[in-house]
Amino acid sequence: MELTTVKLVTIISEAILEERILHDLRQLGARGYTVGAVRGEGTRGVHASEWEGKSLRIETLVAPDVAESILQHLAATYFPHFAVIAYMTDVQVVRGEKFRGQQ
Amino acid sequence: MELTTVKLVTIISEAILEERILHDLRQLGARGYTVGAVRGEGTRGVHASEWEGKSLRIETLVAPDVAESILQHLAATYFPHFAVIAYMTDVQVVRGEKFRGQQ
Amino acid sequence: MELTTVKLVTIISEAILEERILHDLRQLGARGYTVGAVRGEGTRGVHASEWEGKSLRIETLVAPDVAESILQHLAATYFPHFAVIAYMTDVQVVRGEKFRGQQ
Amino acid sequence: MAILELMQINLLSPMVLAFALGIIATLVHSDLKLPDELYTTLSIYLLLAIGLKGGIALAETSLAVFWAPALATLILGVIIPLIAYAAARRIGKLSIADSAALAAHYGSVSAVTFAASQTFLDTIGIKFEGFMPALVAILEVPAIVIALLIAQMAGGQQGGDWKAAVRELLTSKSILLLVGGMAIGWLAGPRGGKEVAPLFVDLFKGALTFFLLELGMVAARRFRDLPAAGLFLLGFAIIMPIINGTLGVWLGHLAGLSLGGSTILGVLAASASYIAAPAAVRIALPQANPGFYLTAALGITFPFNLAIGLPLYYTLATWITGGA
Amino acid sequence: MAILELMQINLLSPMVLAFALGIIATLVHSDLKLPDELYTTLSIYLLLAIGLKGGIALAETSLAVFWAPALATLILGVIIPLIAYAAARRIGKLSIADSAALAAHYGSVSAVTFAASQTFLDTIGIKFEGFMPALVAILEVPAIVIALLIAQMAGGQQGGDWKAAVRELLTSKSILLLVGGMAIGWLAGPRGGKEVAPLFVDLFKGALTFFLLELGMVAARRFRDLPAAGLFLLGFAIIMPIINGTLGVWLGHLAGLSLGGSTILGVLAASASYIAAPAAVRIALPQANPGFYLTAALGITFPFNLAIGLPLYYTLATWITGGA
Amino acid sequence: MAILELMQINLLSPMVLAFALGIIATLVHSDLKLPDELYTTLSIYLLLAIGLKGGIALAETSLAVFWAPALATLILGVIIPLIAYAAARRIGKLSIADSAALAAHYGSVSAVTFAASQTFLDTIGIKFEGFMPALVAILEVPAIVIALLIAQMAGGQQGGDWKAAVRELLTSKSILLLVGGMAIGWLAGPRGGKEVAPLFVDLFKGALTFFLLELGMVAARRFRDLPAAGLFLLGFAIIMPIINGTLGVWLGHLAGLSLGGSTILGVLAASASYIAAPAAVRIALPQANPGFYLTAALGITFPFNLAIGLPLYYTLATWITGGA
Ligand SMILES: Nc1ncnc2c1ncn2[C@@H]1O[C@H](COP(=O)(O)O)[C@@H](O)[C@H]1O
Ligand SMILES: Nc1ncnc2c1ncn2[C@@H]1O[C@H](COP(=O)(O)O)[C@@H](O)[C@H]1O
Ligand SMILES: Nc1ncnc2c1ncn2[C@@H]1O[C@H](COP(=O)(O)O)[C@@H](O)[C@H]1O
Ligand code: NA
Ligand code: NA
Ligand code: NA
Repeated sequence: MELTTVKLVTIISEAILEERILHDLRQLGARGYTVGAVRGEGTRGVHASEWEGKSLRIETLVAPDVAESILQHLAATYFPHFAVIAYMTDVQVVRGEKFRGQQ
Repeated sequence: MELTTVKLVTIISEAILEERILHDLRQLGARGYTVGAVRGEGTRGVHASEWEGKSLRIETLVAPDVAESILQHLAATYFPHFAVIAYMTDVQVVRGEKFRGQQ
Repeated sequence: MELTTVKLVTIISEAILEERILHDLRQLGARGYTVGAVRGEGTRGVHASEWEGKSLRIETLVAPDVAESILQHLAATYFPHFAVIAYMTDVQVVRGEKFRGQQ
Repeated sequence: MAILELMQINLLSPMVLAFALGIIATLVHSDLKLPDELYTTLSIYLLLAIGLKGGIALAETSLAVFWAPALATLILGVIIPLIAYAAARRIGKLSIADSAALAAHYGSVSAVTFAASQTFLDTIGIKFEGFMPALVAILEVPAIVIALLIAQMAGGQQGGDWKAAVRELLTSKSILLLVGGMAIGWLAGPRGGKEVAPLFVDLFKGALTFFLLELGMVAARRFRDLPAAGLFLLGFAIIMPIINGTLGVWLGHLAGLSLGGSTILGVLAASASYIAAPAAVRIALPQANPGFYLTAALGITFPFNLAIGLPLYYTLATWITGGA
Repeated sequence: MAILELMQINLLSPMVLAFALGIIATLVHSDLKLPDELYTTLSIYLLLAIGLKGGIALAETSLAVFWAPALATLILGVIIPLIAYAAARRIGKLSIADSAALAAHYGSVSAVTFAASQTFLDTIGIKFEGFMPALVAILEVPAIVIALLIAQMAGGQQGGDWKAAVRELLTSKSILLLVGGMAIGWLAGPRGGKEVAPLFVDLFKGALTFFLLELGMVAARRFRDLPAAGLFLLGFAIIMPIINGTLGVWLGHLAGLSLGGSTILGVLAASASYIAAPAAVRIALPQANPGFYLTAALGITFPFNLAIGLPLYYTLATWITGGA
Repeated sequence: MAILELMQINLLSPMVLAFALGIIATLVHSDLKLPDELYTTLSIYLLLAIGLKGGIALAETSLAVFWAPALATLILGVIIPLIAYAAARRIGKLSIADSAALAAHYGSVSAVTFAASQTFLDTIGIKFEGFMPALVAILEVPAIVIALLIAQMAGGQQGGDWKAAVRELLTSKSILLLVGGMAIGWLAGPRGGKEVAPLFVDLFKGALTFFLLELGMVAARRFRDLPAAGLFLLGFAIIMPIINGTLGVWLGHLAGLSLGGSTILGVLAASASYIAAPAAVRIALPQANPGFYLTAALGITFPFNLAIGLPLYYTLATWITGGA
């Protein structure tokens, strides 16, 4: 079996940013995403959306360069004012072309 | 503290396949699993189960050879017709024997 | 972009232990956490809280030494009698100081 | 009443208006989103409530009255998938799997369309047989099994697990709740039924309204797939229900059903399943394209039946039964 | 009425039938699954509704009438865990922790069994004191505390956090909603109560039916653990409620309760907790095996009480109170 | 009735008591937690029910009666954010973004406070105009837009997406459900309304009670941020509603509203939004501190209005309208 290594980017974000972030991901070259509902606490204290429901945990499998540009974009756009964190890690998949695509 | 490295396999799947995939995991040597509800979008467009509820995010900690055979099995059985993706990564645990077992 | 590697610790636990585990995480130096609802099965059979609702999936990004002390603490305190598992992995973040802090 | 007046009454019911609101919410990209759990809860509630009421009525129905409508329903369950398959395969040139999938959906039945037809007849003051929910249960399963059989015989079935699909079908929540609810109603009888009526009877129309709000949003999301589905599917999803509805009304009349009963059997025949059938088809015919059968059943046929079908089949029934 | 007739009435109530449907759904591996959130919502609703009705009744009850039943209830809360512990430890040879865990569960009370007994008495037309929910609240906590005390004195308590468990118990949602609901009912009085009656009174039986559907599925999943639990546990989970129920009926009669009131106190004594007790025990006695106490309380005793216990304790009460 | 008596009636309503129970649950660290999905469901239900009832009433209202109250409401929507912004910026020395955020919240309206005021007037037997929900819809949006405009003109708006915020606002679920519910009520009329009344009318007060239980828990969590918010915010969150409430009652009286109608317009003016405004502000003014505006609106003003405001604005209205 041929395994390929791609990047898994995980984003924890206020629910209110969902559409925005998913749009950004697509722009930056992600070809899919998976979203789950979470809640949490960090250093920024209260969220505006806290009582309105959950936060989101967004995952996307992408090529390494896309992963970096996603992290960079999130850090610039959302980290200053919104309760958003993001991290990435290496994962192995079968048929990596599905996630790497030709960006 | 003795840490062991095992494989974490993550599967995103239509909810309708739950019983089937969990059964397969057990057959292939997994001794536990964790399931969460997610939703998502990929390249395959609409899911049959989409409006019926969420997709599933299934995680299982297994020995590396089991992980490979799980990925292989999923790729062969479900990837062609179902909205299923899977990936694996290395994680460290205390007391690895719980997850490696004697398959 | 300067990326830092920190540890992501993931804990699957009976819901009843939530407050306790989050308290322990803070004590041991974690500066944030994210919680999602999951269900699962392992080797220990029935959970007391099973029918009472879901289990929890707790994630925390921490410095490597904190990660080790969290795993050690959980293994000693909860593994004997409770349905708890935990594992850690390396992830990369922008601005690592948010998660490493000065413990 | 003239059909236009009936259509107006139907379109201005809270139920249909809520469905329209759901469509609008999706089209304007509102952040309105009903929790999945509410959707699931309402669908469980509706199926159980339909079953319960049917079971109570069934306890007071003699077999002499019931056998003919039951047989007519079974006949519909066999004929409709055959017609639908032939139309999809011959005229639409769809693959065997896609044709069989459509046959399964249009042969089976939509419980919510049934509920809407009850409410519609209530509103215009037309009585119908109390045992109609039993016919829903009878019509739900056979058509799906027959469609899967067709697929297998035509050789289009690969990779799917046929036996698993039928097992899944018979234990599926919609069958279980409908049949289980009927058993409860039948055993508990009117006295037991009265105890739970505030939940299962009084709130029924309100709950249906709420449910249709959500279903409007789901259907509107399907609209996006319409262009990809093509003209054949659009025609199929509108003409098929009219043919099936006419067949249902006519067979209902032959079987001795009242004006209201014939109307409802027409609605049952015309409606396309989107709970039991998609689940079974996904298992047995994984290579069938959900973009076809879900878009047709939920994106076109359901709104068509809800908005236009109900008064249409009723008008047909007044003609066929001679107005009574 | 003869006990067989009572049993028939009870078994054919929508409530018990829904429980049976839940069991069937699990046994046939149906994909029916009520959302966890619905389960939580219904349990919150039931506790609040029970409390509310009790509080309104309590506002119209004089202390002179109330003290004796309250005392009888407290006595039950002390005696039952002692009996249960002794039986589990001496006869069943269970560990200290497992025995104490069983004592906590059987000493405490199941609010849903209580609700079912109210509905059962309503159906057969037997009146009971309005303040019975207050007795539920009184019986819920002490037995658990006593069971944990026994465990600590017997040295079986290691690793658990005793104080945390009691704190958790007193602020647990079941106590909070029951006592809070009573306070609201008591303060708002009949006028306030009437405003919320459509939700909290009229829908009660329907909601209970829905809840029992889910509980049937939960109980049926417990059945799988029955073989592992062994014969002693099976006997314990059936004989213990009969002993406790008899004790409850008898003490209720001594305390001046009516036929209906004595029946309900019997039901309370016979029922085993599966909301408050498991949570407290999990914290204080983590080494006790949930496979034992949950299977006994939820898999055996609850269905037994629901199906057979209700008419049985009522029949006992007609004997002990002399039929009135 | 004297104000003290009115306050007592209000404080002892199941609604307010449930809110208090929610606060207690949080303060004693109970494990009581209503599912998020229940919260969402109840808020959708309340908005839709308010809209529906308003729409039915609106169908029977002539424009001649409606235009003056509608105009008065629009004026409130312009004046209140100006006052609030000036107070926060000048007296409180808050940043431009924080001041505008507060202006948006206090200019807009809380649908739950509105619902509570309806229930309160029902209880004390005071009639009010049926079209009041239309005024809720009119008051909800403009103040938020004006507040965002102020922020932009004052140069405090950086990084936020102003146009996105207004689009989000107009398609937000609270507007959609309120206006959509009104349209449904208006089109379906009293006949259609009667069909869904068991769900949307009879259960309203019970659902509101349930919702306030949750809101009590949410508000109590806000209490923790009170010390950080400081004295100015505490004063602002109590004095602002009194000023706005007086203004609302007075303008309502000028516009020809009845005693009940003027009271409710006062309540609308006094209430602070915590559904539409936070969402819009989060998008348009991300640098504003949610710890300020949410704590003020939800942690102070909402409980104040619920417990003290309702009888207060009613008493004011009896003075201003001369008791009728
Ligand atoms: N160290 C951490 N580990 C895991 N999740 C975190 C951590 N810090 C923050 N989060 C998540 O990110 C969200 C925003 O964090 P913050 O911006 O620090 O308030 C929180 O609500 C958490 O869900
Ligand atoms: N690149 C990706 N990253 C994360 N999740 C994905 C990705 N692609 C697909 N998925 C998930 O897998 C499901 C099926 O994908 P697909 O088969 O491509 O439609 C989607 O609904 C997503 O939840
Ligand atoms: N091998 C595994 N992979 C993933 N999750 C597991 C595994 N084993 C156990 N779990 C999770 O941890 C919980 C407790 O496991 P256990 O203590 O083995 O019963 C289970 O309910 C699962 O959610
Ligand atoms: Na059909
Ligand atoms: Na007991
Ligand atoms: Na206002």
